[in-house]
Amino acid sequence: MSPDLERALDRISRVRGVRGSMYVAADDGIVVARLLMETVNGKAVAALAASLARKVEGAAAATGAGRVRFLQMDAADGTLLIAPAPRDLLVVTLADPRVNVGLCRFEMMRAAEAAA
Amino acid sequence: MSEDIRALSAVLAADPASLVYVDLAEALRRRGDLDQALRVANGGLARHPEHADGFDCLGRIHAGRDDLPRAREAWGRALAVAPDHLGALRGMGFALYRAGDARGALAVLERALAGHPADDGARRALGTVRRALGMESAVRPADRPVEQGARVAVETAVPAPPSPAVVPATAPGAPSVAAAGAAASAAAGAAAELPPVFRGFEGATADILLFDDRGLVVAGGLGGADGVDVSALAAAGLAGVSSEAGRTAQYLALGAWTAIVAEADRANLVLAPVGPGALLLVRRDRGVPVGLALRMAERAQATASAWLARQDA
Amino acid sequence: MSLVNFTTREITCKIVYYGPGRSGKTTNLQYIYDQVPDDRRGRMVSLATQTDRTLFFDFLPLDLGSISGFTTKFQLYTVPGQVYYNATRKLVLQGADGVVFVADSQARQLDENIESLQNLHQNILEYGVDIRTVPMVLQWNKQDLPRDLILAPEELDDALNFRALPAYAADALHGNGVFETLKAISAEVLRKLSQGATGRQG
Amino acid sequence: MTTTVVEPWTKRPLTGYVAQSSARLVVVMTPAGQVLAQHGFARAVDLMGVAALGAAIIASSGALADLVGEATFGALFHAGQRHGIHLAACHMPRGSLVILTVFGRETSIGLVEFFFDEFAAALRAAAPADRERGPVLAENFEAELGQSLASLFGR
Repeated sequence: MSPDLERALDRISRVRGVRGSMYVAADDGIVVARLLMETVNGKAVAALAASLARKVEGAAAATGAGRVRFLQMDAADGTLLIAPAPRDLLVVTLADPRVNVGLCRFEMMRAAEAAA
Repeated sequence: MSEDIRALSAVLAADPASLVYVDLAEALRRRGDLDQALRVANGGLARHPEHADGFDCLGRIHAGRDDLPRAREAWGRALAVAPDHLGALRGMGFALYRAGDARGALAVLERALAGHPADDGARRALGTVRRALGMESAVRPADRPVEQGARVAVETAVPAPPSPAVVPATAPGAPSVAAAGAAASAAAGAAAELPPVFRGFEGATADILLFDDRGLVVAGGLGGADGVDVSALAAAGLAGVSSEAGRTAQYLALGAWTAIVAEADRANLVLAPVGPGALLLVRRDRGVPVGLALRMAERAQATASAWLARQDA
Repeated sequence: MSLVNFTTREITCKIVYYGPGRSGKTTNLQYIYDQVPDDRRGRMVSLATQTDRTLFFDFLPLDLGSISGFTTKFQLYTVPGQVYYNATRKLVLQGADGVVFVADSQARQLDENIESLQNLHQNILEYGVDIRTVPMVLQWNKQDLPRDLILAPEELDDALNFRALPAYAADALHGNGVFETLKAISAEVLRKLSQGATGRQG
Repeated sequence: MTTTVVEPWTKRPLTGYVAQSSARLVVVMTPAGQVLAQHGFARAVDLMGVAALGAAIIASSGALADLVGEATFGALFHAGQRHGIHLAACHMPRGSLVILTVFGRETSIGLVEFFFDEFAAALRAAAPADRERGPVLAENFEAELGQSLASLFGR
C-alpha cells in the first residue's frame, strides 16, 4: 500500500467508533487497500458497498439528483459510509451506529483526494 | 416457432425452476397466445420473484392485452431489480406515454438511451415523445448511436416491446384524446391523482415520494429536470436500492437499515423504510444541510407511517 | 471416472486418444467431427500451435443417444504427441474412462510408438491407477502408406500389443478404421460400467 | 436459461449462488472436466466444451504452481468487455471440484468472489459420503451401442 493511502486510512480509523476503512475498486468491488479490525470481513464490505454505491448512483440519476458525492447507510448495529474517489475508487468506512459522521466524512474526503 | 414452443415446454417440464419460462412466455406472446403466455410468465415469476427479464416479459404480455396498469406495474418491478434494464425502460416509457404522461415517458426513455446509446428502438421512441411534447422535430445529434455496428446486435438481442414509435393510434401527429389531455400538464398529471399525504410539507408533490418495495408509487411525487415527473422511474430504481441495502445490512450483520443518505451534485436524498414494504424518499436542495434533511425525512416518515396505518385500518 | 446420473439417466464418459506426435490422433477426431450430424456433436475445440500441432488437447463432445435407457455422451480428447509436452499430456489423461492408443505404422516410427506407450503406462501409474483396469484399444494408423514403409498389423501387434488388446488397422485421413476404433473403445468403456465399476454417481 | 444438475445435492447451493451473485453461467465440474451441475447453458454439448477448457485451465495453473514451488494458486479471474470469468477449485470431502462462473456487468468480481466462498461452503456441507456403485448398464447394451454409433456415422 502506498504511504499516502496508508496515512489516509489511518486518519479515518482514528475516529472513535470506526471499525475499518478501505479503498475499493468501484467497478470490481474488490479491496485495493485496507485498514480493518480483525472482525471485519473486508471482502464482503468491499463487494457489497460497491454494489450498493452502484445501485444508489443509478437511482440518484433517475431522480435527477446527479452524481453522488457521499453516501451514508444507517443501520441498527452499524453505519456504512462511502465516498467516490478518483481513478474509479471508493473510500469505504464501516463504523458503529452513533459514529461522528461529520468527522468521518471529512477524513474520507481527504482520503479520496489522496487517491488522485 | 411451434417447434421452439414445444422444445421450450419440454425443457420447462423437465425443470420447472428453469429460467427458460421467459423464452417460452415470449414465444407464446409472439404467437399471439397471450393467455397461455401470461400463465407461463406468472408461473415462472412465482418461483423467481426477483427476475427482471421475467417481469419485462410480463409487462409486454400485459401490454399486448391492453392492460396498461398491470404492464406498468410489471416494468416497475423489473426496474426495481435492474434499474438499467433496457426492455423495462422502453416498456415503462411506452406505458407512461400511453397513460398520457409524455414527460414521464421522456425521462424514462432518456435514461434508456443514456445507458444504451446504440438502441434504435429507444431512440425512435424518444423522438416520438419529444415531437409529442413539441420539443424538437429531429433526434438530437448526441442521441445518435456511438457505434453504428452495434445496432443490429442490440435489435436482435432485445425483443421489441410495443414502442411509441410503432403505436400509430397514439402517434403524436394526431394525438389521441388521452395523450392530448394529459400531455399538456404531464408533470403534475401523475402526482395530482395521488393522495395528498404530505400536504403542508415543503415539496409535498414534487420532492417527497412514498412507494412500495416493488417500485410502485403510493403517494407524493418527484419532479425531474424541466418539471418532468420522474416518480415511476425513481421509485423503481430506489426499490432496487432498498433491497440492496437490506442484503448489505444482512451480510455485514448491521441489523435493519434505517436510512440512506446520498449527497449528490444537485440534491441530497434521504431514503428510509416506512413500516413493512413501504419506502420514503425525501429530496432536498444541495444547500440544505444533511442533518436537516434527515430531520425532515423523519417527520415525513412519521406522517407516512400514520397515513399507511389509516389505510390498513 | 465416468459420470452416471440415475435421476436423469445420463452417462458421460471421457475417452483419450494417446500416441506419438503426428500419429493421427487429431485426424481421428476431425474425421468423426465431419461425419457426425450437427445436433449430435458440440464444437470441436483445438488448442494447437500455428503449425497445427496439438499444444494442449483437441476436444470433441458427442451425443450417442440412448443406450440401455441412459442418455450417453462421450467426451473425446487427444493429447499432444511430442515428448516434451508430457506435463499437459498427463493433465489431459486425468480421469480418463478409456484410452485409444494411435500408433504410427511407419517402420521408422516404431521407437516413438514404444516410447509413447511406455509414457502412457508411466502417466497412468502416477495417477495411482492400474493400467490393466483401464479400457483400452489400439489403432495401427497410416496403413494406407506403401507397404515398404510400414509395418503390418501383425508386426505391430508383436511389438506393441503384449496384452492382446483389441487392435484395428486404420487410415484415419480417409476414415478407414476410425469408426471401428471408436465403437470398440465405447464398448469397452460401457462394458466396465455394466460390470459395476466404482465411480461417481448422482 | 436453465439450471441442471447431475448430482441432486448440488442444486440448492447452485441456485442460491446464481441468485446472489447474478452470475450468467456457472459450471460445477470434476477436475477431469465432467459436469456435475450447470446454470445457463441450453445445449449439453456446448457445456462440455466449456467444462473441458475450464478444467484444463485449472489443471495447467495447478501444474504451474507446482513448478514454481507454490502449493496452489487461488481463484483465476479474467475481465472482458462484456463478461468476466471466475475460475476456482473447491475442496470437497471426496476430491476437488472446479467451478467456472461467467458474469456480466450487472454484478462484479467482488460479489462473485464473496458469494463463491459461501457457495463452496454450502457445497461442502451438502456433499454426501461416497457410495459404492452397482452395475449401471444392462449386459446386452452392445447391440444398442452399435445402432447408436451406426446412426451417428450415417451407416
